[in-house]
Amino acid sequence: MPDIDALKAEAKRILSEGMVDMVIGFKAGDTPLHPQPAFFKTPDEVDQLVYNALCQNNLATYLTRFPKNQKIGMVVRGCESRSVNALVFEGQHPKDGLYLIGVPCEGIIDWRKIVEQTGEEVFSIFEQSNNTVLVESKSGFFTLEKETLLHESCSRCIHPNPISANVVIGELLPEGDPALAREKVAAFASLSMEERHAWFRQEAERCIRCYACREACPMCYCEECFVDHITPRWTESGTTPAGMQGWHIVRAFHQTGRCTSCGACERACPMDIKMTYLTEKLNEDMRRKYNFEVGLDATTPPPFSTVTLDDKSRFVI
Amino acid sequence: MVDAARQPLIEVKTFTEVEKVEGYVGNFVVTLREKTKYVRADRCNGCGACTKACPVEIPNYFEMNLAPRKAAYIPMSQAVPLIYNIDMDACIHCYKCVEACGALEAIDFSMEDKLVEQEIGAIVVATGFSHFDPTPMTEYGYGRFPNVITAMEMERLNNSAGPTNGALIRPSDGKSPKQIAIINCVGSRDKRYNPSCSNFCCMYAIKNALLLKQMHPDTEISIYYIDIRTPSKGYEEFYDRARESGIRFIQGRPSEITEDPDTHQLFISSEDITLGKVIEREYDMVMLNQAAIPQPDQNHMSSVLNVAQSPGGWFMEYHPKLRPIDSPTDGIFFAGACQGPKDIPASVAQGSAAASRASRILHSDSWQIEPTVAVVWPDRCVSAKGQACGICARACPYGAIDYTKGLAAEVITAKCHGCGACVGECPHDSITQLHYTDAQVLAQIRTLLAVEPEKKILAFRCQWCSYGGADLAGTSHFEYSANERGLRVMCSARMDADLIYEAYRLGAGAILYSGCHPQDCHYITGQVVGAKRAARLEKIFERMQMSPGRFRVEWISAAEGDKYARVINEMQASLDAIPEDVLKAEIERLRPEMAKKLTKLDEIPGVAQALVQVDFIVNEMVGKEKVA
Amino acid sequence: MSGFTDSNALSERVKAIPGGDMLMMCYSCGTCTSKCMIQTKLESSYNPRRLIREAVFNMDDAAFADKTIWLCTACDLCYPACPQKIHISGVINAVKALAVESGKKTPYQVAKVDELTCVACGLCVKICPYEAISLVEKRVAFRGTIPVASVDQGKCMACGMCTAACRSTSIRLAEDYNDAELIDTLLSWLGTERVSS
Amino acid sequence: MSETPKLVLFQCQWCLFAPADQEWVDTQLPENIHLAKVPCTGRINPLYLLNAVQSGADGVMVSGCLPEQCHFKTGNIAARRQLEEFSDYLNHIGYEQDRIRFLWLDLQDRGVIQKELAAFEAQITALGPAHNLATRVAETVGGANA
Repeated sequence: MPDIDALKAEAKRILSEGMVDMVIGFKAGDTPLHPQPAFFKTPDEVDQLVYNALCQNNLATYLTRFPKNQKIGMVVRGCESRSVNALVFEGQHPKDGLYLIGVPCEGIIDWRKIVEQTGEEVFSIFEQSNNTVLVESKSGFFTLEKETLLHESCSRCIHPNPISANVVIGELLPEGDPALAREKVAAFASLSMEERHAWFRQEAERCIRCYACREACPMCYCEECFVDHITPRWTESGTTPAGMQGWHIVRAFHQTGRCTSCGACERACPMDIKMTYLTEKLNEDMRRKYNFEVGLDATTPPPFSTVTLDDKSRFVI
Repeated sequence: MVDAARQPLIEVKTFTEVEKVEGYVGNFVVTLREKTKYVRADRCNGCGACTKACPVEIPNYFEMNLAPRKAAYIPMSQAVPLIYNIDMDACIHCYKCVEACGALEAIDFSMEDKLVEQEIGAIVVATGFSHFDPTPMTEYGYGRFPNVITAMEMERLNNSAGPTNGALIRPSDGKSPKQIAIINCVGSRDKRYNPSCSNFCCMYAIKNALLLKQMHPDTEISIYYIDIRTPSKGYEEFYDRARESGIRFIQGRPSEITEDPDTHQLFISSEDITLGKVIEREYDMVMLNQAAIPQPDQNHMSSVLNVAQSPGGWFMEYHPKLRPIDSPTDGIFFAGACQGPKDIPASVAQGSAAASRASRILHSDSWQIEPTVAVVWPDRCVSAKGQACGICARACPYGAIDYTKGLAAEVITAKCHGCGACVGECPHDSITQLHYTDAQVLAQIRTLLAVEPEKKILAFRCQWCSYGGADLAGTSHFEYSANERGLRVMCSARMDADLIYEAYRLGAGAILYSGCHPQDCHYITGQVVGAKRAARLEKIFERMQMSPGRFRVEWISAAEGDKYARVINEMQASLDAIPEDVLKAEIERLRPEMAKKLTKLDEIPGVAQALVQVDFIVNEMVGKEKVA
Repeated sequence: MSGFTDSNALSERVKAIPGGDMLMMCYSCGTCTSKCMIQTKLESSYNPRRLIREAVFNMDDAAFADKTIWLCTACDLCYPACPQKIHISGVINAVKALAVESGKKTPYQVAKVDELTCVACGLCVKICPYEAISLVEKRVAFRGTIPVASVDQGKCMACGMCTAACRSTSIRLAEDYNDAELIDTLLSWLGTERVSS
Repeated sequence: MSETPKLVLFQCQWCLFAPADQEWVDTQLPENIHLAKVPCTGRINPLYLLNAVQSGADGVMVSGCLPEQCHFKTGNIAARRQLEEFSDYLNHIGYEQDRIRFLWLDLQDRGVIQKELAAFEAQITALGPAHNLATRVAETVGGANA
């Protein structure tokens, strides 16, 4: 856990020195277990800043919602810093208009898993140093293994440390193993065609087309999403199987070479649809075929934006 | 060939290779490799039993690989001598032929190649040409599409003694083609392969088309061409006849031949230039009229005979207009397409001419040569004093200098062509060239630079190219700076470094070092010698910090009058760019350095005397007291 | 030999542009025209050989009015086929540049940006093989002054790679290859129809 | 669904050099194959494929030019990246990758597209109808070839 006071001090410093117009971070939410994104404009407001494992939003999402000439400070974890790089590459904010306060991330706790394990209403949680979490619920305190509470994407995280941050608060963590992500994709791919499809259908069926995933994703910043397009109507707009499946297929495909596997879409989903098994397949393909991971810098174009003659492809004669 | 072999005074040696040519005009010693046929010419009666017995079958090269032949074979029906031959590369050593030959015992596997030395007076080279293989031109699909054939294959297909006994069939299915296309300029007039025109293919295409039309009147024949070239007497009339007989001429070079994989029908897509439209036409068979190219071993022959090659690889004649039959080496003549693509009449004419040129040598007791030959002062040659040198022998393009360590170098006058490469290269000034002696050239330089030398551009021109270029500039009225002073030597190889230093010592403003383009050199490799020296000089002058533009090296052909004028004008401009006082200071600064390089100049026989005379004349004429 | 040629002549101006220098080497064999499929598939008046000819003869008006200059996509299939090693598309581009200079515009439809939805992510800029798209600051109705993609009419060849790269379908080809029409005919052929629209 | 599979052919308008082949595709394409002509394979939005697949196409063929023969320089190789990934991805969730085929045609090919289409059709017939992702509701009136 990074030192929250150091974090606040840095945020206050950059605000008071006028280096940024605003710092994006988290503050305590209205309900327990849900810290919410906050936008601090004065040093005084920074006192409200919190940072813990329950901060589940990807803050890079908010980058595109402010004018490009605004100087923005942001508390970023590994995935968020990569999203920021991807957004800088796509020209959504100038690099020098950003001040990134990096925090190495030990993983985001999925509040649903806490509820699942305790089986009752939870008031608050405390992270403990020995990789356990103390949970206060209706009927008392529980100690849970942190490992079991991590969000799925985070348990396979490859880059927990912020990339190209202006300052890093806290100690750097070891890099994750890409094999974990590979194994998951491979395990799914080893299922039969019918099983894979059944799984997909089952997930897509629950969709209520609320587009919370779209809102939570930092890369979904299009002015008009393809599903809202009228001529042509690219995919059915209602909650028909075709519409729901089409939405999920294309939503994920549009993130190819842009998705950082932060899992924000999945955490935002009210229907608990496991969307990352789609994006991770695509991310894994990009890693395998083109040795590409998004956001490691703000200049390397994604594979679909580059062309080369010597692709190895099953389509080539 | 059969006819020639019957002449008592002609000895035909087939299956024989020239290994080495030594000596000079009238006195060549030629080493020949008589390759063995493994058949004794004195015993073989040509019965053919060996061929019948031979179990090996390989493609027949003479039939363009369209028919098989045995390892025991006669290359062609007009072969001289008409005896059988065992192809050792294909032979499996079953000795069935030996058995079949029986008591005749004509086949002898123990025979070996023979090396024969022969004294020869004159040599006529008539090695002919080869054909461009169109396989690399993938757009025409030769080698992939069975019905795309070359002109030579068509020649055999349409020959009554050929593999099909004259029946015209297409290779894919044996049906007789009704629509035939002929594509001209395959690999010729094509900068990707052979930029030159192959001379005879237009007529050849028309001949083939007419022949096909006469033998198979129901065939439709189209000829695709870029330009039809019918330059000789009667050729245009022949072209007329072809059009009259219904042969279609389509102006437009096809870009692509495609094939229907099922029927092997061919489709040619081309623009019809006259219509300005792209048309696609269907054909049963396509003939590619390939470029004529030099023989694959032309480079080797050129080094064996010591004759130069022109760009493109053909043998180069002594002079394209004045001595088109002669090679640069006396006593060697060219006949036919080894010297460039030629049709039959031209080849026959050149053959006759070459024979008569050669017979002049055979019938005379002496041989006249140009008087500009090199001469050695034996007492000045360091080799005579025991030093290892031999620079002159290495520089000579003709191998006309005999160099043995310990003896003075000796010029074989009959072989010398007078380029002066040895003179230019000799570091000890021990060789000179008649009519271009150092004394003579230095005298000219002194005269040309007598007055206001710093304003002069001294142009060393080679006699064959840049002198001609300057001449052309004059006759064409291309204006160039009047400060140019031209000086003729035989070759850029003769432009001795001493001459350049002396000119600068005398205060020359700028010097042009010009000669033929590489490969165009009249003296085989003279230009190479000259160019190397020029590069050396450029470096030396750069080290001396000479102003740029004062020494310039340019290769200018006799046809480039405009270039000559341009170069001189550019040199004048760069000379003008140097302020007068700066130039004069530079000349004064470099004068001692140049003089240092010229210490031994006065020792060259005749030089001191000549310069005194020049000074006298110049003083008389311009009233100057002292030159330099 | 200067003095014979007028440096204002079309051929001289074309020669001065890099790529157009080999112009005079053409011997009009027509390989380029037949290697290219534009004449047979798109526009029967297309003819690069004729265009080179027009440039050689300094026919400014004819050359600038020739549709060839707007249709050549510089795929350079003809370049390796040319026996004179002329960079044909280079010559055509040079003439086109001069035509644009003299105020000519392409008569063909090119890609169009929907400025109301463009988010200036720049993916189209990266994928365009003709460098025809750039991001420019522009005043857009309802959205203020924002950066949006902008298509250079002179460079766009209407290949549509930008439309395939755009996620928000904010860039499109007009008329000939219209997405809506393509999808509509596809869907109606496959016997389905939009359930809700 | 009928016995013969429904195929969609996305054809780059330049890939058929031979006029006869183009004419065949334009006029004599079998009834079970739908032709969608595009200026370049680089033009093909993955959404086209999605629509075809969701509407019940049993197979999708994309015909384009060979690398380095693209009329638009790099359209075909850009398409190769995007569409190959898309078909891999569809395979991941239930649409066999054999049902999507890229046909790269050499300029010198002639009479190849007919055979390739026939072979593709045979391959799809062997796979049977695609139902996994065919989720668009069939319309009652009109039907195929409407």
